[in-house]
Amino acid sequence: MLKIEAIIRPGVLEDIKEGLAKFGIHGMTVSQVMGCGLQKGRTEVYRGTEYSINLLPKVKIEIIIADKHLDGVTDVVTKVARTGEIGDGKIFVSRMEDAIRIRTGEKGESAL
Amino acid sequence: MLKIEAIIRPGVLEDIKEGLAKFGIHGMTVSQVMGCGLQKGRTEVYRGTEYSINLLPKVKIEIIIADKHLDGVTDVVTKVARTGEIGDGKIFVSRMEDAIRIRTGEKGESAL
Amino acid sequence: MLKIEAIIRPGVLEDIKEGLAKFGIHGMTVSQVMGCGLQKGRTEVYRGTEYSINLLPKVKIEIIIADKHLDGVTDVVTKVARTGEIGDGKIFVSRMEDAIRIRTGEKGESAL
Amino acid sequence: MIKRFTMLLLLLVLGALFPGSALADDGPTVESNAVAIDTVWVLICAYLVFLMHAGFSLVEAGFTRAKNTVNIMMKNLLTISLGMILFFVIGFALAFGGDANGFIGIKGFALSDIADLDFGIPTYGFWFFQAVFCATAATIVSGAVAERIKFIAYVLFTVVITAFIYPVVVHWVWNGDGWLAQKGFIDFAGSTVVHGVGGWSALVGAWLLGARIGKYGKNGEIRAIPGHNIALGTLGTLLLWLGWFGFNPGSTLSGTTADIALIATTTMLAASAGTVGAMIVTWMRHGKPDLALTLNGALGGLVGITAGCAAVSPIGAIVIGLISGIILPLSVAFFDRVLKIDDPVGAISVHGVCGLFGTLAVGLFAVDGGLFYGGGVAQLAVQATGVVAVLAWSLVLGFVAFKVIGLIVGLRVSPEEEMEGLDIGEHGMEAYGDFMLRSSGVPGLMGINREQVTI
Amino acid sequence: MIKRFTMLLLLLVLGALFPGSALADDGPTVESNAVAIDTVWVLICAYLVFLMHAGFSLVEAGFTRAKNTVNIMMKNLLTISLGMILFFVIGFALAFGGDANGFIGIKGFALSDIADLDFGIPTYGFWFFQAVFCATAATIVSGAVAERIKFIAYVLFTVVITAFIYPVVVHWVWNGDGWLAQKGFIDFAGSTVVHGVGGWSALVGAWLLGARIGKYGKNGEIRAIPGHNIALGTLGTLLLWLGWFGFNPGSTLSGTTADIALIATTTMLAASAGTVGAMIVTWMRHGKPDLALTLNGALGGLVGITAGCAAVSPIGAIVIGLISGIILPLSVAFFDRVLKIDDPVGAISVHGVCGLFGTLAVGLFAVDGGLFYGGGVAQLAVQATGVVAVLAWSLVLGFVAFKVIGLIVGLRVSPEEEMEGLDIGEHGMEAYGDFMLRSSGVPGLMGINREQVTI
Amino acid sequence: MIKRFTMLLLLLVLGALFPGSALADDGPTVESNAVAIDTVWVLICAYLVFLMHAGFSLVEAGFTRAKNTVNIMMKNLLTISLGMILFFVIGFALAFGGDANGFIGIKGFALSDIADLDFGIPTYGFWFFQAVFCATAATIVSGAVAERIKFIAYVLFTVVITAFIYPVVVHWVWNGDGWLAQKGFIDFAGSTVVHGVGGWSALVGAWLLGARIGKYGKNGEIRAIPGHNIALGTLGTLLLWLGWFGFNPGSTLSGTTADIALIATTTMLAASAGTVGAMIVTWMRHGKPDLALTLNGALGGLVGITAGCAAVSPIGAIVIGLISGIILPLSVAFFDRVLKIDDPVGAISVHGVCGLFGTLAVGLFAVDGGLFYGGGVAQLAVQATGVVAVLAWSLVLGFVAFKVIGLIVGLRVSPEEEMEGLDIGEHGMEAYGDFMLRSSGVPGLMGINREQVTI
Ligand SMILES: Nc1ncnc2c1ncn2[C@@H]1O[C@H](COP(=O)(O)OP(=O)(O)O)[C@@H](O)[C@H]1O
Ligand SMILES: Nc1ncnc2c1ncn2[C@@H]1O[C@H](COP(=O)(O)OP(=O)(O)O)[C@@H](O)[C@H]1O
Ligand SMILES: Nc1ncnc2c1ncn2[C@@H]1O[C@H](COP(=O)(O)OP(=O)(O)O)[C@@H](O)[C@H]1O
Repeated sequence: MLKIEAIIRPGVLEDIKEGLAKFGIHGMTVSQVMGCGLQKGRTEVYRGTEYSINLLPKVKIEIIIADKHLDGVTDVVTKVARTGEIGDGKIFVSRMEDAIRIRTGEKGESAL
Repeated sequence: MLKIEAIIRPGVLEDIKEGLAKFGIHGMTVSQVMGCGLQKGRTEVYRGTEYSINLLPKVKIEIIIADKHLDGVTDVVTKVARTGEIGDGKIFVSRMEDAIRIRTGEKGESAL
Repeated sequence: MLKIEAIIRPGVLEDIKEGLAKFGIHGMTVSQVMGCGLQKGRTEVYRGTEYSINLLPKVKIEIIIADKHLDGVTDVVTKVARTGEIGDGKIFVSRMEDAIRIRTGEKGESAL
Repeated sequence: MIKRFTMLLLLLVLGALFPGSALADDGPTVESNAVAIDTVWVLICAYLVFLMHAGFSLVEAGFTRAKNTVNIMMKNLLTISLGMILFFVIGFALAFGGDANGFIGIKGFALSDIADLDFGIPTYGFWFFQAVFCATAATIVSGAVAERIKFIAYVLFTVVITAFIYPVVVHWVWNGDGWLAQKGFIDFAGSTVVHGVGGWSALVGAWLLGARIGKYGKNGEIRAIPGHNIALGTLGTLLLWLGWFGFNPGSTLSGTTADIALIATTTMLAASAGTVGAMIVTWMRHGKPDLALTLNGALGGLVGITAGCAAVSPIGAIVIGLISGIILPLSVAFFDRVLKIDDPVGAISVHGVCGLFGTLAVGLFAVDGGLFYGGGVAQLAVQATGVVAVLAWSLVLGFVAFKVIGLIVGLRVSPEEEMEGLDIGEHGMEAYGDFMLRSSGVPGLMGINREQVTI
Repeated sequence: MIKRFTMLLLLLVLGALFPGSALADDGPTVESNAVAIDTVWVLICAYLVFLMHAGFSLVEAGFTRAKNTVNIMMKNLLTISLGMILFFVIGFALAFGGDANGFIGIKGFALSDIADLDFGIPTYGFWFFQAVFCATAATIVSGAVAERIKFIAYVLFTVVITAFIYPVVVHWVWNGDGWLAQKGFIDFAGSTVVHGVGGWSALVGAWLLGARIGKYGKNGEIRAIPGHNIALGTLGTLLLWLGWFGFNPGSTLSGTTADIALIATTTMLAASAGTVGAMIVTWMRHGKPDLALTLNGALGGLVGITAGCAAVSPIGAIVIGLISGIILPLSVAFFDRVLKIDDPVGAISVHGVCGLFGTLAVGLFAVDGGLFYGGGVAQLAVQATGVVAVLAWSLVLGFVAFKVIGLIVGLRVSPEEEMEGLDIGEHGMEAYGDFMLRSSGVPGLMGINREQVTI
Repeated sequence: MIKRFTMLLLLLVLGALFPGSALADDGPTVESNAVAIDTVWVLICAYLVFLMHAGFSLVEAGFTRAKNTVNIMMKNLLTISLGMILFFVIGFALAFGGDANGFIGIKGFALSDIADLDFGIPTYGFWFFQAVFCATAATIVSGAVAERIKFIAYVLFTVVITAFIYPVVVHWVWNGDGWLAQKGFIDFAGSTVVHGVGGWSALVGAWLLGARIGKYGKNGEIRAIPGHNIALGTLGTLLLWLGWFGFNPGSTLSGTTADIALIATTTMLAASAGTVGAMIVTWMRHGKPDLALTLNGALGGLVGITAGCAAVSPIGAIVIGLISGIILPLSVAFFDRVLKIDDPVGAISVHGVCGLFGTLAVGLFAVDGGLFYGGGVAQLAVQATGVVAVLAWSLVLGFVAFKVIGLIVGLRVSPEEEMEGLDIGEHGMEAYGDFMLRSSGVPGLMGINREQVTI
């Protein structure tokens, strides 16, 4: 079982959801994060004082999947989220030991 | 050392905290996320246009625990968070390599 | 490849970013979380009813790094975030299987 | 209620009740100027009372949760709209259209057939002022039943209160032939007529509906459900305060009396003293001055002075305001902790309790006839009669109305809807689409980070 | 420094357009009192109209996204400021400074050289009232072009509309010599003069700019872009409603006429009926009463009654308001779905469409001359002429102005800027620095959690 | 201060200073109508000034951080309440109760014993107007000391300024016997009396308190601490602007003078020009028009015209407003960067600096006596005297008051409290319970995503 964490630009989420539905993947957890990387921030002014903002809003998607879906999922995310410009984001993959569906108590891949 | 990530409905947090206190577990980190899964979204209307919202607000709890607490913690969470209806949420378990208490520099399980 | 998750007090972020730049680490993802641990909450009053708040605002930083940076990064975070008082926060370390840079498709450490 | 009859002629030519366009050729006279001043004054005061609806909306929204904001705004908007139309079609007639046994008016439906009635100013001006008052009484209920009442049930209650419950009380007190007016009951601008009716109806509503989910713990412990926008709540209170300068001084129905200056002054001082009084009480009780109750204290002072604003001295006003401000937090605690009636914005205490106190206070502080000024207890007795009569009327009528409405459409939304918020449930939309909110309402906890403790 | 109204003469001594300091010893007269009442009334009404700008700002901001709030506030602020100065320097002269062929005024630039003109009240008072009206017409456009127009382009259009497009129409209708005035066209407070000009200019602007990114899907599906602060939007609507009590009754330019009470009453009833009408329509269409359109319905009722507020009966006002409220959501749907013109706040429907209906309605409901009162179709024909003339003028002039401005500075911000928000792009700042916002604007999705479905 | 003496009798029957209820049988007269018009006008203007407190509250709250909103609202509420009561008990007497050496009043405490004084309108009306002015002066300080002053310290300073510092200056200028009045000092509505006193007291307060944590970096770099709700800040500014139409035209204390129309006009034009001026400056400096400073510019224009609103021509008003608007951002930069005095909302620049300029400008632009109108430098010299005297008085008294208060209760909250926010620290509650906020205040960074850079 793997966890895919994708840090992407806000706004491409719907397309990713659609893309994953092909593999029968519907479950995901989304949160709002701020990120910095190679992408440059922006400058704002307040009452005559300029300042730069270097953490930019990003969306983080977490999807727990069976190992076999790894390539499919990363492909979808990569394709949808890529604009080719700095700030497109990253995908991180890590291993999960177990999953439990609270409603039923099911464990393992059948809980996904 | 394990990380328990539980994605649950908002509002059962306090009971979980109480339940975990039995095991002497007090530390946890909570964040607000949006989730989708089997649960259906809802429909809203704005100025005559209907649209559906399919990411619903959830609460994510992260608890890093010693291995031995695994069953206890998942039991508590499952029991408290279960309503039996779709949308109850999931528990994910993964392995952590280390923990450090910033205040003291303690490492490993004693840092929890 | 490792993931460093640091749960710290709000407000020390800038210093951590500066500290990490020394190792050439610029990428990180930040989110706002609520935490409880040993730190006590505070009491508020609303319309004559007092109540205690025991989840306090924290900042969570996630940094994916090559293994070799582990000590350097945890040192920086520990040094900058430590006040010596309860509530300083924790650092958790876990293993990542892979990273992908969406923009280029690069994989592994070169994607960080 | 003061009415002056200075006009010699009433010309009902499409609203031209005094030398206006129709008579422009004749030029103005001293008398027509006086009526014009009165009309201008009453209209402007009515505008200020209208603004109170913005104030109510903001106070109610600010002191409840973000997930119910749309619903609260919709309720307030409906209260005004429906209230105006109903008061035009029915309410005004019951209140001011002649008299049957001192109990109720009998003509003037849709303002027809009242050419013989003279209100000192053009009838439309008089209607306008009374209409905005009517909607005020109705809107008081909205706050107390917030966050759980079905929208349709609220709408139906608004119909009943603006078309019947309130106009009848107005007839008793502000129509010269009303039985309380005949007794000499003094309620200049409506501590009892407006705020009593609203406050006691609110009490019935809040009681019948029951507390919001999570307000009281399994073991009866009292929990706080903090409001979501104290900035708007404060703005709302200041708008209400401003509106009161129309409410009280406008109730002279005349701008050509020096009373307007006195009344503005007593109103201002009572509000200020109420603010200070409530602040001191909360400061002493919790070690910190509490804004939510202090804002309520300002309103308490305003409600308290409303009955006697033209009858007491400025110093009397300060005392009345101060006592209202002190009573307020105690009353809130009483309803919240002893009776366990859940009133999210304190409407019952502000309008009902302070209105009751203010009405009685006229019997004590009236410069002319008050107990403290050597006037004996006669006035006080009359005041008590009025207070009790209106209280009984409002409780009984309110009870019957809410019960009947409950039978027809049901009073309360489902627990699921209440938890998700009435904005989605009743109106299908959110108030703050771009903002991240702390987790939406859940039993026992309004946020993910709250654990209430009884004190 | 004190000057009293004591004489029948108008002396132009630096603003003393009638009895000045030299005559103070003579004391007040009946005539000077009447002028004073008129002046006080007009000023206070003008203040209320000024407050409408706060209302517009809040409605526009509330019904658009958080990322464009600063820009909207800046636009509104500029509209007032620039509008005032331009109407002082140019606009007033074109509107009221004498006459050339019934089409345009020719003198009185910067209020100079008009000692011979008598407006019944001091010229400055008259100017003040007309100036706040002018800015109102301009600000209507702001809402329709929100979230995508370049700030500089908006500023330039404001210059054109306040200095030329609007004043010319005012001359036609409200200057006695204007060609529409001569025809007997009735638009008492500006359903067409103000709201028509604003609404149709808004239509041109919204159409030329095109829809906001994400408003319409690739396959033409219609998407909702919810506003970010319905609480402020509601407050704004209530402030507009209040302001209308200056807008309509103040247009008597006199406080010494009983018409002011009638007009306040018709205004109130039409707004109420508009609210109820729109609510019912949305309730029937979607199963739930919709706040956003109901608020628009209140405004629709107000715009609808503006032309005929002094000419119709209260019951006529209720009917006009109700119809306006019913038309409103249908018109919104028409522009949104059929024409696919993206009007974030419904300005075209509220001001253009309801203004058109309200102006025609005078021909139907005017107690004196309306078709339904046996007056035949003559008045209705005149009303139609006026409506068409102003519509054509506004569309053509608006089109030319926007096209020219587009050529000089460009009309629309870049897609990147639009997505990030105009607050950052145009002003370099955020409106809600301390709040966590749902993800900022992105094509096709305004939030991370929205998926619109056409119905 | 202008006083008119039209009444023959002063009947002190509970505030009935002119033919009111007591004399109703005699009917109105030309004179009683004139007094009634004046009274109505002054009261309504006073209501508008009262509304300015809502404006101040919103501006201050909007331009500071969410974590201090409750505290700011509480401060503003207290300023009004306490200010009213103190001005009733003490302040009014010092300002208007007779005279001792042109320096201070000596009777009329709690409005007793002043039956011999005639203010042209009922004394309560006059008191009411002056009282809301007094609270205005006090509330100016609140903004400059925001986000760090102890609540109790602020309360104590409010006592001192409303009971003593401000009333004395009023006596100098607006009581006919005051020494500055005697010299011919012109400050019609209080550029110096109100805004000067408030602004310079604010300067002392902000300077003694020191900057907010994080405002200046270790190496002296200047950092921005953005406000949290620019929508409310804008609304607040518009409410202040509206209130100014009571503030300036109401200072005639008479509605029977044509001056009210002139004054409304000069006030409007100056505000507009101030807005445009500030916008242009910020546009030129940063390449983008800045809303925060433009809003301040509107207020700067208003403060600037306040002294001369009745003495200058409309064109003069535009020039004064424009210069005020241009001065404003430069002054803000000067205090922020050169003096490093941290004034979160720009109160010192808006009220102190623009008030100073506006007062001097009377000596230049007064149509009657101004330097630019051939009047020589005499008036300018008198204006300078007044400005300097009030500046010195406010600085010295403010310094002593703050120092003494600091000794008794301490001026500043602890750094921990400041970082967590005064809402929790001083009042134990939050303003926005349902919203997710960006991380709460922390040294050097107001949010998790900010890194300020000096320019
Ligand atoms: N090493 C890292 N650890 C955690 N998050 C990272 C890391 N590198 C990048 N990110 C996240 O990915 C986002 C995009 O990174 P960026 O370098 O700007 O994009 P890219 O290199 O793909 O153009 C960042 O805003 C940040 O949230
Ligand atoms: N595969 C997954 N990966 C990540 N998060 C998931 C996954 N499946 C479910 N979730 C999270 O769990 C929540 C509950 O899932 P849902 O399927 O609706 O509940 P259940 O199946 O337990 O009734 C979702 O809203 C989502 O946040
Ligand atoms: N076992 C845990 N699992 C997850 N998060 C934890 C755990 N223990 C602590 N935390 C996080 O770390 C934060 C600081 O912990 P706390 O015990 O208050 O600090 P310390 O012990 O370092 O003084 C908490 O607020 C919480 O967010």
